[in-house]
Amino acid sequence: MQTEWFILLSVILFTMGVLGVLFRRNAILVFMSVELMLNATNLALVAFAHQWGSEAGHLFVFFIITVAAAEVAVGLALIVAIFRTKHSINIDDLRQMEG
Amino acid sequence: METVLFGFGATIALVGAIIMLSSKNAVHSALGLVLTMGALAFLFLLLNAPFLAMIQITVYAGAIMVLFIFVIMLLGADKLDLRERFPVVPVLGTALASAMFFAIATPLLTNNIDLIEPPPANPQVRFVHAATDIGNNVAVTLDGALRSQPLAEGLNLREVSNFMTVAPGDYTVSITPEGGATLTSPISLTAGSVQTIVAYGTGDAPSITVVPEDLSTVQEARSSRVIVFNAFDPDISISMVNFGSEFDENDTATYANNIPYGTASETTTLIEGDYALAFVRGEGSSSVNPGIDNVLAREEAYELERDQSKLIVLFAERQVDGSIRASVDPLGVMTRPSFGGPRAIGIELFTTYMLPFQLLAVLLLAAMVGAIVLTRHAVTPVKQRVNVRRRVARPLTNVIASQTGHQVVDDAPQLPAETDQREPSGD
Amino acid sequence: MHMDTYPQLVTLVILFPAIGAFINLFVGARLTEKGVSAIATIAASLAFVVSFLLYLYLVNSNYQGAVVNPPLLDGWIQIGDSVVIPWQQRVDTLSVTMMLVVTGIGSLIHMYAAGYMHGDPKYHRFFAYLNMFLAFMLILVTGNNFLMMFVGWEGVGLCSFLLIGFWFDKAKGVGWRNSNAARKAFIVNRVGDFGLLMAIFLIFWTFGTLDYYRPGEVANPELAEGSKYAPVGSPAYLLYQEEHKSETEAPAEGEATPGEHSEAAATTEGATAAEATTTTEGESHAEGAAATEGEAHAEGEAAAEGEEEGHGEPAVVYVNNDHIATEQLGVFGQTERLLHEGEHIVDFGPFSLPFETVLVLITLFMLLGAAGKSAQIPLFVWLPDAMAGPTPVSALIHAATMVTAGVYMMVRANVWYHEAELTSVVVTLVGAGTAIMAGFVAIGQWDIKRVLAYSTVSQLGFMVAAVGVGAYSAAVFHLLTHAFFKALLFLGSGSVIHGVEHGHHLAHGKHGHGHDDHDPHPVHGENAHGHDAHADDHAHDDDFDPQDMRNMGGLWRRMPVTYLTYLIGTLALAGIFPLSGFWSKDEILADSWLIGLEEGALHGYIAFGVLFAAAFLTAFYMWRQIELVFHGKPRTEAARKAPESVWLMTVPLALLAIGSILAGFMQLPRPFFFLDQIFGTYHFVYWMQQSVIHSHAPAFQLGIALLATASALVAIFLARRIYGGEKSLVGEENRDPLESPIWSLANARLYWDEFYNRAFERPFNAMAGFLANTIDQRFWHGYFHNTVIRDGFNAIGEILSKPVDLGVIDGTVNGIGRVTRWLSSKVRLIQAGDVRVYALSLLLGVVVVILVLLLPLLNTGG
Amino acid sequence: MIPVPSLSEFNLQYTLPALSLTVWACILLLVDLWIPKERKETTAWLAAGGVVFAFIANAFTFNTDGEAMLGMFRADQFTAFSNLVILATTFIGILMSVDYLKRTGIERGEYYSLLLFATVGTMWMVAANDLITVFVALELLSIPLYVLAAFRAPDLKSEESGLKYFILGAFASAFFVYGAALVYGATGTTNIPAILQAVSATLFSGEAANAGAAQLLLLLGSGLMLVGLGFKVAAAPFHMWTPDVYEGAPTPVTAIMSVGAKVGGFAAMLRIFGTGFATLAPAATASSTDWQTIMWLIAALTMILGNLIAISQTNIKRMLAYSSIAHGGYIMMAVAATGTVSVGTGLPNSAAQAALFYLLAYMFTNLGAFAVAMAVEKNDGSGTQMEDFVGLGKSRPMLALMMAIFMLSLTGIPGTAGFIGKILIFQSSLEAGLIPLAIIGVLTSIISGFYYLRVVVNMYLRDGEGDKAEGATPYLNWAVYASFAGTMLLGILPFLATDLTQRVSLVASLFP
Repeated sequence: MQTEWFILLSVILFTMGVLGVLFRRNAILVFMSVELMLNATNLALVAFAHQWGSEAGHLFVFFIITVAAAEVAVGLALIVAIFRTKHSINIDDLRQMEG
Repeated sequence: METVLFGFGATIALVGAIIMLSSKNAVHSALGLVLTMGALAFLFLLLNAPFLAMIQITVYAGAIMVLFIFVIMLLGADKLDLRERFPVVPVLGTALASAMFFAIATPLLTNNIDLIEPPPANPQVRFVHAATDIGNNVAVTLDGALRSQPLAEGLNLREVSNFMTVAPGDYTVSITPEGGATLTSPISLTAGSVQTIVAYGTGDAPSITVVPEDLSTVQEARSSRVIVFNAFDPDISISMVNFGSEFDENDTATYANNIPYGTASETTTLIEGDYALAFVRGEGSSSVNPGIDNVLAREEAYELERDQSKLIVLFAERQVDGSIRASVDPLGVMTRPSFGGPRAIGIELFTTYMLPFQLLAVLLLAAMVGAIVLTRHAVTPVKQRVNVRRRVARPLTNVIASQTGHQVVDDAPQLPAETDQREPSGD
Repeated sequence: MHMDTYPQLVTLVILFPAIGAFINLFVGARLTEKGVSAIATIAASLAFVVSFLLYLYLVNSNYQGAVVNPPLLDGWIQIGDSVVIPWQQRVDTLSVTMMLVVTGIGSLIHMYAAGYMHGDPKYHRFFAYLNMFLAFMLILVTGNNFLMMFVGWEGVGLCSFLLIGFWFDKAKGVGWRNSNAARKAFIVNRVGDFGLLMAIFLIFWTFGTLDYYRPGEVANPELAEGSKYAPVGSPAYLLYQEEHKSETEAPAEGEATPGEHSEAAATTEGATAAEATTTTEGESHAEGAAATEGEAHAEGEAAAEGEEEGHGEPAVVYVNNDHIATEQLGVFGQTERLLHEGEHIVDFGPFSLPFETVLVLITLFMLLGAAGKSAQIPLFVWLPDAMAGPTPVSALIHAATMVTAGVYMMVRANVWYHEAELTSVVVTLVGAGTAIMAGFVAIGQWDIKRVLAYSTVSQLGFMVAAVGVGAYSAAVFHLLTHAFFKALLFLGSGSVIHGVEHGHHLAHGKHGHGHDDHDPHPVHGENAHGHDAHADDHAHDDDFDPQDMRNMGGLWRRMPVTYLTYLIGTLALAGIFPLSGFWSKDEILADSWLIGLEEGALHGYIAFGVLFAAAFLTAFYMWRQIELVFHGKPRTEAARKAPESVWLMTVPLALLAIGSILAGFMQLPRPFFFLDQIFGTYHFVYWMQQSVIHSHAPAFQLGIALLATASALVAIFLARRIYGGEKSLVGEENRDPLESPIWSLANARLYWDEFYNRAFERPFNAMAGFLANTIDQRFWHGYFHNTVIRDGFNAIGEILSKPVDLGVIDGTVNGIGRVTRWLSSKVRLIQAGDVRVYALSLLLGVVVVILVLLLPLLNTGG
Repeated sequence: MIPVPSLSEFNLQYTLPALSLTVWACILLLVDLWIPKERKETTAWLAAGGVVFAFIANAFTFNTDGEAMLGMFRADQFTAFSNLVILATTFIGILMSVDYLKRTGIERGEYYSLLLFATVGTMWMVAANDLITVFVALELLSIPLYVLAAFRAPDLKSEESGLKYFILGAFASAFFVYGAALVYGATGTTNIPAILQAVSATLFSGEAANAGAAQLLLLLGSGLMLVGLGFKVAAAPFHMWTPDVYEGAPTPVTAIMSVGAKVGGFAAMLRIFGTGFATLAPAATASSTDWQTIMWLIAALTMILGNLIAISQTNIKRMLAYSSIAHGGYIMMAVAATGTVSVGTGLPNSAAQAALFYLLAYMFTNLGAFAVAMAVEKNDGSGTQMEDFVGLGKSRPMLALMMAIFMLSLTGIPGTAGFIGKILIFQSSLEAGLIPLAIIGVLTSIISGFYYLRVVVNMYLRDGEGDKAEGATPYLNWAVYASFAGTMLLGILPFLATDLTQRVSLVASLFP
């Protein structure tokens, strides 16, 4: 199995995640796009770990997944909080501070 | 076959991502992401990472995405993605993102990254003290071209040092017994090798030799490697036999045959369990009777654990009366657990990666506190705004007047300038 | 305390004013005025005493300098072994000269200010700043490396900023002119600082150190060969004769004027007698009065014994630096050695330059720094405006001390300026140009202080030009004499303003209102556009300007002491024999003439011609001032009733006047009555020679001296003819009799301010505004509402315009506002939202980073 | 049988400062539950006590040199000095917070716990010897800051500030980990010293079979990591979030954020690039690393943008935000200077020392400026305009004097810490041969005088009533005094701090 193909897939997914951040205006979806980027990273790491036969890549993935969980907790809390105040989670509406 | 499987997984992952990107409905997007994550878990399996595949499904697709969907439904935010107000962002964004994609992907594909190989690891070396007569408290140093480093200090007879990683190259081992003359011996350590230096033999000038070891994963499940080293008597070659249990005469075997003095046997792979081992002179035989003369030493119930590399040293132990006697010293060392499994990851997590693991715990705690802080209502409640009942009569004309700014009727009682009065804060 | 340990005292010279500043800053508000001024004045005087002790040390140690490591500050800045900049102070003849000037004049001005500032609500703060200034100035002149010089440099700039803006809280409409002047000074000086910083970096890069001289290094090893300027018969002089017997006989004759030669021949006394002379000279400096014969004799013997050790051998104990490795030398020692060794290349990584070119670069950058601080073309514009500050500040900082820092720096770096010929030409042109330009502008001014300010600029031009023609000691000599008479003139003008102000109150019965003793309108009525608005102000009593010379006249009767001292200052500045200005100015003229004559250097002639003309103008505008202020009939009621100032103010005037008369005798180029017995001939240059390697003194040029004096007398005569008499000014508006297009040019100060406005301020403001508002706010931070834009611009406009310039900025802001509104109305349709735009810019960064990183691979085909 | 490392192998004594504070932060979370609502000040003092203890522990471990936590933790002077800066930041930050939280009505015990979590995140980050640890510590630093930025909820500005910071922060972290993944792909390790060896071995061993691909991965990976860290330190063009977030967040949080996150980011940058990629160069004989150019460009861009845009700001918090961007550019200059390859000559060390000193100087000055801004700020969050400083010289002379000193220090006037910091930075970049960068630095620092001076002008040279600065409560004043003392002390006696960095070295210890 060639690592190359996995890396290519990972780059594609990463780019799609980036596009998601830029395209979507719903804060939750923006956030999900970031998760997609992290997933792409995970794929690259596992592929490299396979190629190198070293465990460090797997460990890294483990840490990323868990950190993502922590991020999600805080991120969703933020979104809920701002929804309560503003009744909108459209990030284009975040323009209280100008210029 | 693998290519087909990869193609399958990759397609599903991409389809999921596209759904996530393009769906108008946030819930559909979330489900698309779940699909992608599932496909990635499948690919992890292809890449020999079963444990991560499991985590990916449970934590990511399970816990995290459920949380997402929960919040989407809670806020009723499933269809919030409104009309694009700023079309320049997608345009520029697409351009930049594709630029990034090509900047990363093109050179990666034109340079074959599959060719990248791990540079051979640095050699590892340890020292076994099996020299009968040089006494305890031995210091061992490894003198290299660049610097000399202590390998062991205060090492007693029958003890073994830890493995030490050194740069590849030629070294001189110096063994200094307590109050004795220093013995030296040149050794060469090549990259990627794992070596055990054994000092053995009787008298003031014991011999020094190097036994190569193999710490890679033991491929057979629940098994270990065993090597036997003969350090007993220059005149005798030995064999190691399993004389079996008393109940099963057939469960006998010769594992190492006719090992000359100062050499190690071939590697034998054994399944975990209890063994009754005997070390005999000369040619080993499976039908040997453990009671007879040529048995030098024996281990009645030797427990062999899995995933080990055992170096069994048969060496000469000096008795109180000056005679010598064979003695067995099994020196075990952990081999690499099978790649990608939970055991492998678990071991790393609890040894090398202890610090980030603990930090992760603190991080989750902080995130928890943060989530609570953000979603809990403010401690000091906003002062209630209670409108005082107006004391003035409010004829309709008056209201119209106040709203339009025109005076509808002359002499109508006017509203006070402030329409919103608050109660004094001392309520 | 043994004299060898005297240099250690140099720490105190900074410490005393610093302590004074701290006391006044923190507890000054609780003290009485007397307490505050006493503390400040005593701190300054103590610093003077210390400076004087250091002077005695130098006299005693044959003028050999010393480097002092003050306690507690070892290893000031040290990073590894590569950057080592110690906090060391240098006691040598140059720094001690500067110390004496700074602390001496400073003490007198402190005393004067005690009277002048009486009644000011921020009295204690004024003296705190003044002491702080002294401390920084002394850091500047005593530091042994360029970084310390820079510390002092910035520090005095800061104090100058604070003191110019000291009266920022004047009544509405006046105070902001002070702050405007302060800002202008600050900003212009930043340009100069840039030059100095660049010079410092280059120096560090080239030499690996910033020290002038390291401890143990001999500053001027060439003195081992003796000095022809040494007192005749002294060891150094004998050694010089010994060494140069064969070769110098003829040139010495050629150089020395007959008088000097005969003097040298006539001196047949032995070495001991000559030493006694030296000592006497030291004594008379020390006491300022003749010591009794016995004392002098005893001292002389002691000194003679002290020198006995060095006298047994070839006479002088100086050594060279041969035993020190090159990198262990200070920057100047390294320069001398590197130049001596031959060609050197300085490597700058991507490129490299010859050593000589680097020296040119360094000196040019230093010139930029000096132009900022010493008010040379093109950066002089701040100094006339700085006269908005209180008069003692003008006298101390903006005439006598701080503005000479640039000259001091260039003299300190004389080794480099001597080598960098290109720079010398540039320096000459800048200095001479400044001298004549400022002299011309001074003719057209009405403000008494502004005339003096331009005169200062002009005299600084003299000094800088002197550096340019290589007359380093002459530059310092002029610096010294100028400090005396220019401080005197400023203080005198302060006294005049003070008097006229009082007269104004007396005349209009306003005496009762408060005890507003100091000048309530410290800036004359000049508006931001630089147009002269005096004619208007002058008409109304409420806008009475006590600094306008048109409001004066005939003051000599009312203020005799001020008049007399002012007259002395004027004559000294005009260069009338035998006052101090004559000697110093003549030396600069002679030097530039000789450099043209002997070395065929064109810039010598240019300097001579231009400076000669400038000297003529000097005499003219100064006498114009005398006529307008003191002679004739009083033109206003205020001038008629002006009283003489209090003794606290007149005593310093008198002391400075004495100094202005006597200071010139330090450098007598030829025997002059009995004075050469006291001062010795060429003594100052001998003194300077110990630290200024390339100092030399021209022989006395009788022709030039006569010519210069004559031209000054002619100028005075002309001024007397034009402005003298009963009705000196023309018409009701008191127009100048010279009024003509050329005079208007001088009056409008050659439109320099307008030029700067157009050339720099406007484009800069426009650019900053454009970048900030259009690029960043509009493009990056997205669309927002029109009102926000407009309000934002109004706010920015207000902030920028009020302190800087109302008229100029208004247009710019409106222009930008229009452009931006237009732009935003167009961009608004396609402009993006916030967070995603930020993400977009992050992505842009990613792409750029990746491309820049991968670019080298593309080039190599990888 | 799993080989369990003995406790002594962890070398826990090296990690004592960070470890003790981590434990204390967790305990404080529990203790806080028993502290009544109206006495939350106690929590602040408990938190400050933990910081002081960690500070003392840090003093005792200052001159260690070794690894702890099985190679995950590097204990050396670099770590200790950075810890010094971080702990001082937190301590002054707590002083600033106590009254501010009370008067703006957002006093909650969790604030201090979160503050300590962010602090320990930074402390672990500066000592991290492994990319994984860097990543986890980076998140431990960031996540509490996201929450703290939104701490004034339900105030919309504050919430927005938190969400913006969060979304962009997560976005940038994703780039960071992707970069780390690519580096892992090239070297097979995440350990920074091992990366250094792998890089040297791969690129310069002469076996060119995989060198091209590996170098490519390294370049891409280092670039993406640079993006992630550049975001943290607000380097242009990753600086966009800074003004919005700084403006919206509660001011003490802004102050801490403007220093703490920078310390962590720059320390990680110096470790990863100065150590891990120290030999990442086109050839073994090359004089500069591959990444120097981009660092150089970023530093220049950051200085120019930050300083120029700051000129037009009318809000003091936004002005300080741009000013902090600009100062990031100066430190970036030192980071770029470490890119000049001369392993063993000590050059990268002097650049790193300069960066550390600058961080310390910047810490004091910037915190002081924020503290004064906070004193002028009103309870409802207004009073942050430049106009609000008019006449402060008359109404609060002491406060105004200190603010003036802070502004001068930020400008880089001699006698203040900022001056020495700038001198050291410029020197180190000159030594590294980055002459144009030094010139840009000098020019922009001269430009910076304009907007810093405007504050001074407003305070002293303009007529106005003068704000009473009611926020200048005793604790806040102590914060101002402490910052002032630090600024002046470092300006006059800089060797007090430079002596502490004498043994800082990024790569020397790895090449015996």
